[in-house]
Amino acid sequence: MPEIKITRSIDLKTAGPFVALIALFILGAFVNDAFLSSGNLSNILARSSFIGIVAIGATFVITAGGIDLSVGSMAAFISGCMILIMNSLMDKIESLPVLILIAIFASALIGAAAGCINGLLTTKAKIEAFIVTLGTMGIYRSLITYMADGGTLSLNFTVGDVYSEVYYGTLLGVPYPVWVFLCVAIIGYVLLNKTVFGRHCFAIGSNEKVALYSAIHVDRVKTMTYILQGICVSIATIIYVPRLGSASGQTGVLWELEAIAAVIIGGTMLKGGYGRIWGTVVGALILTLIGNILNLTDMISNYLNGAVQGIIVIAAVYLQRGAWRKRAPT
Amino acid sequence: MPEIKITRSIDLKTAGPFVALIALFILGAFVNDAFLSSGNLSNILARSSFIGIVAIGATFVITAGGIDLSVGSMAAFISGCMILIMNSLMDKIESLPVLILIAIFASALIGAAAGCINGLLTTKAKIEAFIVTLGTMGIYRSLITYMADGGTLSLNFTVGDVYSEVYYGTLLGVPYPVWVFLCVAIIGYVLLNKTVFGRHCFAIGSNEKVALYSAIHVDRVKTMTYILQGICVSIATIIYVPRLGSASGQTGVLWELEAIAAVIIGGTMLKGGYGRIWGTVVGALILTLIGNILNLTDMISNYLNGAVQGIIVIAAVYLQRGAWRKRAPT
Amino acid sequence: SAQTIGVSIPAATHGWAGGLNFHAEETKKRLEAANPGMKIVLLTANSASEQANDLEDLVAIHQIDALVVLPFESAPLTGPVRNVKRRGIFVTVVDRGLSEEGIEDVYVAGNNAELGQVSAKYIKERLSSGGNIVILRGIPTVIDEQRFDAFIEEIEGSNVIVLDDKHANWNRDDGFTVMQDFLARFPKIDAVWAQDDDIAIGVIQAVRQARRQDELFIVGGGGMKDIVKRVMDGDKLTPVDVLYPPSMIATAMELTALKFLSNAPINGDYILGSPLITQDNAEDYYFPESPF
Amino acid sequence: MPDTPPHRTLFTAKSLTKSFGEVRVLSNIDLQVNQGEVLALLGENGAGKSTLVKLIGGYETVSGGLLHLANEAGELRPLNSDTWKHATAEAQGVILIHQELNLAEQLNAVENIFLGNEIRRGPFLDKHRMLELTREYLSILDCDIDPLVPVAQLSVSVKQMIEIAKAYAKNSRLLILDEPTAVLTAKESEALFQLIDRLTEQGVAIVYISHKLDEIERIADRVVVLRDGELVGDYDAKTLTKDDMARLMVGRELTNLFPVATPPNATSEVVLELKKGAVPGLISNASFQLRAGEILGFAGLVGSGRTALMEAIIGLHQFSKSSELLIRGKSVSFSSLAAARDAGIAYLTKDRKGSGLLLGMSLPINFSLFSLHKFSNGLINTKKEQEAFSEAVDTFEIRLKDLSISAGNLSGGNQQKLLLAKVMAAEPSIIIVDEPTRGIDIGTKSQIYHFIANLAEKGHSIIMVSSDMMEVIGLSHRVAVMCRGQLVGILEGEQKQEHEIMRYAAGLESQLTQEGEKASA
Ligand SMILES: Nc1ncnc2c1ncn2[C@@H]1O[C@H](COP(=O)(O)OP(=O)(O)OP(=O)(O)O)[C@@H](O)[C@H]1O
Ligand SMILES: Nc1ncnc2c1ncn2[C@@H]1O[C@H](COP(=O)(O)OP(=O)(O)OP(=O)(O)O)[C@@H](O)[C@H]1O
Ligand SMILES: [Mg+2]
Ligand SMILES: [Mg+2]
Repeated sequence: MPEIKITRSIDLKTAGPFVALIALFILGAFVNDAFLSSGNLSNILARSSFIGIVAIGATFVITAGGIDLSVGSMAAFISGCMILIMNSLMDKIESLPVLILIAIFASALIGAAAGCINGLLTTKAKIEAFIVTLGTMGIYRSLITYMADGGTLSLNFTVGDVYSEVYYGTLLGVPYPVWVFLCVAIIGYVLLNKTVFGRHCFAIGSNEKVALYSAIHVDRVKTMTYILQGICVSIATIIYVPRLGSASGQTGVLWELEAIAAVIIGGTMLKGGYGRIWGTVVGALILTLIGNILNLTDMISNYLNGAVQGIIVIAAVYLQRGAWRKRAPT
Repeated sequence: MPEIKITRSIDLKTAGPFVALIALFILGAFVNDAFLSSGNLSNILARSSFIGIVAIGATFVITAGGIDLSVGSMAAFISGCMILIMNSLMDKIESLPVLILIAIFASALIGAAAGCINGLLTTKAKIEAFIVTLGTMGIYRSLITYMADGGTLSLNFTVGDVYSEVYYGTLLGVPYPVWVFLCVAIIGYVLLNKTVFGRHCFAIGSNEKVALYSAIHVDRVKTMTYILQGICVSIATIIYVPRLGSASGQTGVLWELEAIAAVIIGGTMLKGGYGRIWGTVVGALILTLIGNILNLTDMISNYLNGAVQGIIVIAAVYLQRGAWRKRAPT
Repeated sequence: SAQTIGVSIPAATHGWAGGLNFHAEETKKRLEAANPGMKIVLLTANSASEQANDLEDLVAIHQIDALVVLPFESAPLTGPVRNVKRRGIFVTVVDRGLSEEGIEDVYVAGNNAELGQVSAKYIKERLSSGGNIVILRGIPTVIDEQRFDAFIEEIEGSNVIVLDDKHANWNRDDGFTVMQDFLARFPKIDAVWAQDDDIAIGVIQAVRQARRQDELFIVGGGGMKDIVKRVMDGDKLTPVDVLYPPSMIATAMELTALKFLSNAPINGDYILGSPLITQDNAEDYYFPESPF
Repeated sequence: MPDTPPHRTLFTAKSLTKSFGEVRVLSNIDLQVNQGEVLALLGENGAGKSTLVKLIGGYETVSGGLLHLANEAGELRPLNSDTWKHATAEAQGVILIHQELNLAEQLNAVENIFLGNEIRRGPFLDKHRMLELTREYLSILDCDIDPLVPVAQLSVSVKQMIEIAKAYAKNSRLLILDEPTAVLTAKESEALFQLIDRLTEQGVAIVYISHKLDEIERIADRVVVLRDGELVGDYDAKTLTKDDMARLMVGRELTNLFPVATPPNATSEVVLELKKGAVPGLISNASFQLRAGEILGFAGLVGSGRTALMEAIIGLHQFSKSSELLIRGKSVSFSSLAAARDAGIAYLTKDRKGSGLLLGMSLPINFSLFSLHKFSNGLINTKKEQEAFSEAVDTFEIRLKDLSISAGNLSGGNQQKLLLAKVMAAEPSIIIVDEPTRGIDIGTKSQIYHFIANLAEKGHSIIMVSSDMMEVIGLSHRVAVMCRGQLVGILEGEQKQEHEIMRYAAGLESQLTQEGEKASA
């Protein structure tokens, strides 16, 4: 039965990043006892949720053959907007939860709009996604710096106190950001693997012309992936802002590279046509784990952290591609 | 006559970035009289030579369907190595020019070796170029930080004085870096457009399987492009070190994005199969010009520099792709 | 006659640099308003080589008469600043001294070593009977090194044990992450040296999350208004701060302007101290309208 | 080489086998190829022809068996099957033209023809010489194109001619052509045959694969038949008729290839009408009507604009303002293929590799891609998708041993069938098929003709663009002929004959002239 065979081969392909993840876990436990403490594990999960959520959006963009370098500065920009909105509505709206909900709603809108701009410039103006998003990356980064007057935008203390629950609160002992991450991952998985839209992303990433001749609205679907990416960035921002209650020109720097790395470590093909949400989740965890383990030991000179990170990322992808290659040579 | 046709169609395609360049020139002259002074023009040319030379290497990599994100930190690493070599040989070698030549030679070797590593990891270990070079980017960045002990490596003053001639000296009134840039561009042009190697780069970027079926040593050619990139980085470094006489963890940050942007603005296709050296040269000039023009006036808040840059880059590529599209629909 | 002063500083890529940009901008407005003949050109750079470009442009295009420069990094900008000086332009260097002496006419600076030293002294005194501390460092640069080395030198020989140090890159998020991991790793921490107030903000949140705010205190650095406010309010978690004022750029610009406005000889070093900000004197260092 | 004896053995294979994983595709093949002869390989889709020639050409590794190749002196020498790679093969004069195009799309004809074999002057490319030679090769092939435009802009048939020129540019002793004429028109095929004649005269051996039996009859000296991975016969071509060949391949007698489809009566509804169709630069004048239950053939030389016209109808090109497209009497203009599909129109592309199938993807995914909405109510119903796919495998006789392979690993003919199944899955009422039987074996062809005729009987309307004259005449009720972007005539009844169609296609005759078209031109 072909169905069975397909599933089995996907399992094999997924093995790579999982192996890397488990290896890192063992390493972590070995390096420091505190690694396996519930506090540390919950920190890791909560931390990886930002990059993870952004990377889930990136999985769509990359699967459909695009790339988005603007996510980091988009996150900073949206954070700034949310803070400005909340601070300025403070006097006008009594109920803080309502105020926060308005900001969240605005955040989603801005994210979707920003994604839409990237998408339209890519599909309608036919400019390479790399250049479009490199450009908007500079633009959003500038805007947040301008909005913050070069400094930091801080959330009003009273709102911040209420809102911080969203990052620090827990449900069944698990931090809210982790729940959000899980929900986004599940929705992302269903969307990518179980719906027409997801199938179309695969098709476009693997051959745009075939997709066009298969009656797929190529431009529309591609734009949608950027919009989804924008919304994911906005969701990441919604749980990021309550953490420190501030935004500055430094916020989200290099998130784009981390997100793309998570996606590729997870087994998605950078050239498009093959994407994997759970792989991306694992990829985000791997990246966070590396940082965490490096912080738990002083065996390695601080200056060499980046080198260790680089080596592990390359090794993880090597593992993952090794498994992939044996099954399906291309 | 078809021969004529080639020229004409290339002219049309090349027009895009040239138009953008000329527009920027007019803008510059309009904003400030001093813009057209020979001093300023020679500054612009000398400056753009770093990114320009790196971008010429990147043109090969990208034409052959690859990408190299490690160039910025590779530049920092090579600078560091050069400085260490020169400082440590100071006592042993009398003649400063000989000393400098040794460092230059070492620089080329290290560049080639670093490129070779990127190339082999990409072709032999079959890891995506994006991940390989993201990894080595972290590795070189760490290594230079480590070598400099978190601080700055400074070139010995005596050597620096002699060596600085390489950046600040002129020949026929034109700074040496500009001559070097010109030479690298001409060699690059010949290599890409007039030799078998260049032809194979195009073929591999256009369709790797076809190249393989045409008995092209795909892996070897691809590795060669990374080695060329490494050598270009080393050349850029050789004229960079005398300018600032030091290297640190901050050296060459974001050069990779600038180099790739220059390449794409110049009309090379990011997905491979079509590359243009002169376009890249113009692209590098455009990027430098934007920075220069922003410095001509303080009408625009400094915080918004990045936004203006982003907009101009997008617009330049739009211009360039517009011209391209009319000629060759794909 | 009209005078042009060029000001070249790093772009606002972290809190302290943001404050720097703010003060530079304010001073530019103020000086230009007060002196109609004076033009101030303010350029910001994202890297050392961009700053070298900016210096060239100030000379070639704006034909400046004086330069105020806060070098992105000391060593790489020594040559370019020297080139400016060779044209007979009056040079004021701020904060980061060049690696070659005698180039600048005026040197206005904070004292990074003193910042480390003052911080160490305070911690040493508070923990005179011994204690464990962790250090969150900045971006690996000379400044970070100077602060760190001075701190370690001062703390050595005391009862204070430095558990570990990590780079938090003068960044809130990294401060938060690194501190979370320190808290997970070390069950007993008595004090944190955060070196910079942006890092301190992240540390505060991590400590609060771990509910360990009663067992330790944090020493930041810089004089960010949020932290100064906490000190002023008597927050136990941040009992003190160590000043490293971004407003030094204003001092430098004013001194440079004075060179053209008065006949008084202007030259020499102006080293600003790094005093300890405590609840008693915090009010003097609190500027609510500043972005830093 | 006049003194070469005519039948010296050039190449032999002994008990050659090939398996992909556990699936055996070829077993125990014994084959001999002689100098100067044309050996035709026949077999149904998926019989293993392409796989066999890939083994010979060094593009796949042999699973078992022995290969021998004559050296310059004519002595047969065994080949080491581990090191027999295409580069070595080519160096020894064994050249394969693949069934699928292998050109670098951004490069031009010159660059493609000399790819991997560039001529140098010193360290530099001798562009001038290569251009000259390209011109020469193309003129031998009677192919009149600008050799300096990127091949992406050329039509499939021209690309195939470039492939042939590329092979010709290499010095071959054994030239293998895997369905070269599938995408060629009669005129281009003829140029190819003349080239083959020239080569065989020089002693070059040709292995030739085709499903067009009249071609085999025309050029083959010997015929070898494969069935299901086994060699079932080796014949002297002179002793075989086309019917014999068909019977040997399919293993049963083939009667009426073309079914008789009842023509629609004059009162049946006009489902599609194009008035003064024009697309700037591609189509200048095309008007026709299509009735329910009708099969309308489209004939014309390559580049006459048939594909462009069909693509314009489904919304891929924009008609100019003066044109009008009516579907069931209602004026429409499709903004996308999806809109056309939803109006019941489906188009089968002639470029199955470039715009038809996702070669790296699984078969069910390819099958359902065009009509995915039918298998989804929010979420994709994979069970339903799988069932429909299994059904289509039967309907279109997609012959497979392993359902989990990706579309790119199907045999060429089976890819074409999958593509047909993909388009039909949308259940369109107006079906535009462009070269529908390209690469399909004669047995299945008949099946597909019956399928199309059946659809017409049920009231569907079919437009069939084809360069296969027999097919157009045999199946269509009426034949529209295009020439240089114009629809120059619609032929029916007595007029529906090959030479008449050719006269129109060549521009010697036109129904437009009677309507004063000349005056306006
Ligand atoms: N790489 C591969 N992996 C798995 N199966 C393959 C692969 N290549 C070919 N096959 C299978 O081998 C069989 C023979 O294919 P082949 O392409 O040789 O057929 P063919 O005789 O050329 O048919 P056609 O007339 O349709 O071109 C088919 O069942 C095909 O699916
Ligand atoms: N100059 C051109 N610009 C844009 N599209 C073109 C151009 N030339 C051909 N095409 C498109 O290329 C595709 C294939 O071209 P091809 O020449 O095979 O088809 P055609 O001109 O319609 O002739 P045929 O009658 O053989 O189908 C068609 O979609 C056609 O519209
Ligand atoms: Mg600047
Ligand atoms: Mg075949």
